Amino acid sequence: MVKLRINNKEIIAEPGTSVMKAALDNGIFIPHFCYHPALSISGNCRICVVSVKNMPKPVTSCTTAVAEGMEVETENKDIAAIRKSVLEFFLINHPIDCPVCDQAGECTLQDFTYLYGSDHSRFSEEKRTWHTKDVGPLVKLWANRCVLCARCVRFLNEITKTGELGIMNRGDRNVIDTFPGMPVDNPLSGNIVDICPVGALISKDFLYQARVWFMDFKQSVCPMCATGCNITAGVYQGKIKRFAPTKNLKVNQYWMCDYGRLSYKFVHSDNRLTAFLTRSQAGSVTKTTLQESVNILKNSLSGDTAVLASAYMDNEGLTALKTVTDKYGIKNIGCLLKPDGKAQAFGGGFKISHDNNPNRKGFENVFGKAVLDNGYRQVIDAVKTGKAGTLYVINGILDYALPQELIDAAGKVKFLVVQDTHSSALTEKAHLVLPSCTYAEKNGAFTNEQGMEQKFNRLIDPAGAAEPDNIILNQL
Amino acid sequence: MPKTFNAKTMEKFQALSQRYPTKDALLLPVLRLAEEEFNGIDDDAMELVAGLVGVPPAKVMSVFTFYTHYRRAGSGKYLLQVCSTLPCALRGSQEIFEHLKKKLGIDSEETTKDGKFTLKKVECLGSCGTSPVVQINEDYYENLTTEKLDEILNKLQ
Amino acid sequence: MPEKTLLKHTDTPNSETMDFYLSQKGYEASRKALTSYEPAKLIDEVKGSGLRGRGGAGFSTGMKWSFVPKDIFPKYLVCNADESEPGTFKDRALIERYPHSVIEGIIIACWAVQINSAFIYIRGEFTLGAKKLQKAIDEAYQKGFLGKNIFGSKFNLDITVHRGAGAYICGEETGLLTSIEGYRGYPKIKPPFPAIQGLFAKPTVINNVETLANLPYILNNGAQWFKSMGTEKSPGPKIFCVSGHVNKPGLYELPLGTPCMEIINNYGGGVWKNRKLKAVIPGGSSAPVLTAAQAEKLNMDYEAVAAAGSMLGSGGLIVMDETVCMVNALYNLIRFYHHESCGQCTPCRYGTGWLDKILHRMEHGNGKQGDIELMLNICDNMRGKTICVLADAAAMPVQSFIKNFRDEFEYHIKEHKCTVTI
Amino acid sequence: MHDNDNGTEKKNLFHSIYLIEIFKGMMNTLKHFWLVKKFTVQYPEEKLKAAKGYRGEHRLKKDDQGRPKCVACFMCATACPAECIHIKAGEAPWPDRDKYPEEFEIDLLRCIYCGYCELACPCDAIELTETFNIVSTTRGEKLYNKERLLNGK
Repeated sequence: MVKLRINNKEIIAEPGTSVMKAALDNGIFIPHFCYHPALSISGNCRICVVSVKNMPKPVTSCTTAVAEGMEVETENKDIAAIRKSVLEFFLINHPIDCPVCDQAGECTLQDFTYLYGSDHSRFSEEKRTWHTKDVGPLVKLWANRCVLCARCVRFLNEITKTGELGIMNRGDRNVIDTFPGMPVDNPLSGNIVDICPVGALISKDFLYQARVWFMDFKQSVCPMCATGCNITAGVYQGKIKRFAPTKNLKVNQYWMCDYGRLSYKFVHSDNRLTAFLTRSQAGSVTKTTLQESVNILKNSLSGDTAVLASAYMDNEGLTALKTVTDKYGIKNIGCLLKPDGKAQAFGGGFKISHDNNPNRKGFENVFGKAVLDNGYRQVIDAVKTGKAGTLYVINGILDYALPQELIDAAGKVKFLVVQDTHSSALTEKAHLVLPSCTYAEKNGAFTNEQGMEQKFNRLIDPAGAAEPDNIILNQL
Repeated sequence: MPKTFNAKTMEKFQALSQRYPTKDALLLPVLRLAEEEFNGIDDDAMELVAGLVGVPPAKVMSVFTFYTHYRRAGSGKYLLQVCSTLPCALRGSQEIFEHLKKKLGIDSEETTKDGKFTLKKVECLGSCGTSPVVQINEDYYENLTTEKLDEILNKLQ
Repeated sequence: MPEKTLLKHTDTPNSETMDFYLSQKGYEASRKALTSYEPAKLIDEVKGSGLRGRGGAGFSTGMKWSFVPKDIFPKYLVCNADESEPGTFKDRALIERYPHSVIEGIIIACWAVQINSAFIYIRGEFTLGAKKLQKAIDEAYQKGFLGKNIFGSKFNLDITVHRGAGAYICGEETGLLTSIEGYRGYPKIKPPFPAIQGLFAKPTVINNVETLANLPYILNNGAQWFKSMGTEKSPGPKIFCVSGHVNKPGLYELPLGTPCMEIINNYGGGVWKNRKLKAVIPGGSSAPVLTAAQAEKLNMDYEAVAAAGSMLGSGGLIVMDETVCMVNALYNLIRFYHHESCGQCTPCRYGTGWLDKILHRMEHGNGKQGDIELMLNICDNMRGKTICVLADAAAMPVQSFIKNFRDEFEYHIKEHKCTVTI
Repeated sequence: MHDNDNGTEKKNLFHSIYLIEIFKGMMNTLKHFWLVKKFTVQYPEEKLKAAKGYRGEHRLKKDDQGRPKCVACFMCATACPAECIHIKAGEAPWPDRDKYPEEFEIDLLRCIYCGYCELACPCDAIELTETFNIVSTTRGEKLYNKERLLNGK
């Protein structure tokens, strides 16, 4: 281990780490564009200069390795002057169109210019202009705003290894572009929007949806697979506008997949269940209340009830369910799972899990492996053979049509209770429908495939009268 | 239209791949092969090169556009590259360039209508002692005067 | 004219052939090296000769070799034949007219550092040079001077000619390495230096063509002979490239320390058209310009040129007569650097473009008050702030042109026209 | 008015009937009746012109092609202390522009006419006109939409 001082703070770092990393890891910020902890060092932006004692001139902190006894200063007059000059160079060809740029408010170029830059321009020539175009299904490129840090190029070369973007031409004609007919279309393409330090790469999905300073940012966990990526949700006027990954080196590093990124749309979809409903034998549907529904449910639960719970339920819901099944002596319990997908691994260790359920591990922890593996079959058999009088399905799986087998079987029970977030073929048949909250509308926790329990926060108000699973179950 | 190399070029490609320890390093030499075979490189040629070298096409394009000496597709039969950097400029390369512009009726980076000549103003060709110099396709023509140039152009068919 | 060494045969017909080279004690030096020199001893011999790199930086060649780790394999040698500094054209003559001397130099250098694979990076425009080199290499393979078990020793060596494709930055040694590796010719961050981690992340020696061509002569004639030429600190023969407004531009092999005016007047045939000398760029386009008065007193060796405020670089003299507009000349040079900046680092990418635009405006009569200060400030902001020295190379001419010919720039701005009329 | 040292006033008859003061007062009245220019405005028959810089009803400006100058940057909404500006941005239907306001709404009942929106605008697109007589018979009419702001009705 190497001991050094940065801004008079003693820091211990591993040999070979850059001064930049050592500083950032210890809460000292050094301005940077091209440096990204998960990507290779490029050293091209030249703004991360720091003064090192006994070195003739300021050095770039991302390319300088720590050394024993090094004394580093990250802010002084000389450095501020260099940063000012570098920013001036960046801005001579930059359109400075912050008013229409989605990055405004979270743009490092804007921030650094505010900190170090000049309030006027000495550049009186004509600016170089470039294309604005779609470069992929999720991403739009404003090449004029680009600072050529090449983070996107390195990301696509090193993490996804697809290399759809390249820097074309030479010198100040340099421009980011795709090969004709080969857009940036890979499962992680949205990440290049997050790592772009300026407004050059913009999410088409979020385009002009909200200015970032109006948004509330809350932490959550992506429910679309068992990886359990940590996410930051941007909420504006009660609607989720975007998801972005939160750094968690143990789970998702700095990334998330595009499918997860767009998954907030399921929360806002039109077919959300917003009211407690009862269906009479004749088929007429009446709105009811939580209390009323709980009373009905209490009366119908008994030892020969079958329960199907999904692995989209959070740990709180599952624990509450366990209490309920124990109380009523329910033996027929099964797990409703979204079928597995394809596991995908990327550079740097990021994985998209084959398991499309966020809480399979959590289900196993509460109900045991036997229920997880065989419960579903048992329940279906019990329903088909008429052994179960009541079937209580707690679903909540997003972006999934329930298996036909279950829908057919469900028609055979005397009393069908469905607790779900979205309406489905099953809720059409149910005698009692309980609207439940999605992960975005409640506090809870999922246990991911590594066995880590990860908490997520309520992002928005529940849709209509929807209630969290555990709130409903606790009253039974 | 996807392009392919002919057998002879493929042989050259195989020989080249013995020479370099990584596949990436083949990129520049293989672009030269493509330039030779197709007399200029276009998007299809780049895709072919990308496939052979095993890199994404965007990378090939990125490298190809970095280097200015590769022949772009659509160049004329004769590519006239007029050096315009200081040592040549001191000895009259501007005059040579203006003469060519007038004679061929085209500006830099343009091709005559008959597709015979492409004119290109380029930076230092490394022949400052024998300036002004024009590179026509692969050959250097040095110590040029407008009269000499006319003679040379007349010989080019 | 003094006795020539490197350029002795470049004007002889068929000098590029193997037969001719063999008739001039060809490949005897390399045979001697491989059969009777231990690698370490060879490095000492070259160190002792005081040979300094001829590419521009002037670093001791023997020292450079000794930095290479001995126990890491493979190692590479790269011969830098990407001669693209405006005003320099010496390597082209060696490659086209006497390629075997370069190949023999490579064999000697590879033996000294125990390298089995060498690349010659030749600039893309030198098609003829590349062909001649390839032919010479093929001949050397046939004779058994290259390939397996050279001269009956157990030493193997392969040389590959790698053609560039028109990028000045690939003359910068790390830019050259990335170019061979098949990328855009972006210079690499140093450290690690190429001697430790260079081509394909292996230890790499990079030498200029002229440096390598000196090696056979050093081995044949001995270090003492080599030291007898030139100055104490910069021994050996040096090729000067004279271009611009002289009657006889060309290559002149002269000892280091020859007075500048002697080169221009005696060898270059004097300033052409009986005009007066105005300015000289002594070491290729990126060297600071000197006035005629400064040139009068100048001796052409590394130290003296540095003392005069410029640098000898690769030894390319660009001579300018009294009719040259210095604004135009600087605009021409900056256009070159703008065109050739690789665009990796911010200050160079935008700085060269900005300077180009200002000078373009000034040259076309639209200069503004404050432009000179602005340009000097941009140069300050560019220098020393980038990965490689191209930003410095672009800034130095601007600073020196303005320093030495400020009145012409001011006249351009004030009167919107040129001081000189032809 | 202290006439003597002990603070009491001594008045004679002539003073106490105030003839001169009444006359002086009448003269002043008569002067204003005939001689001094009248400044009472017969509103609403006559229209009053507000002082320059008066901050009245809002308007969105148009560019030379008749398109809203507004680029939907939300600077006005950000600056607004009353939070009365509601914008929905969208991709501009014109090739030379990136962003434009699909909806632009100002709640005049919330507005405090501070003029911050005008100051904040980087495109000089919003303006507080000198129109002050903003009347409506319903609350809804005070919600000015994009059309109303652009065209004045």
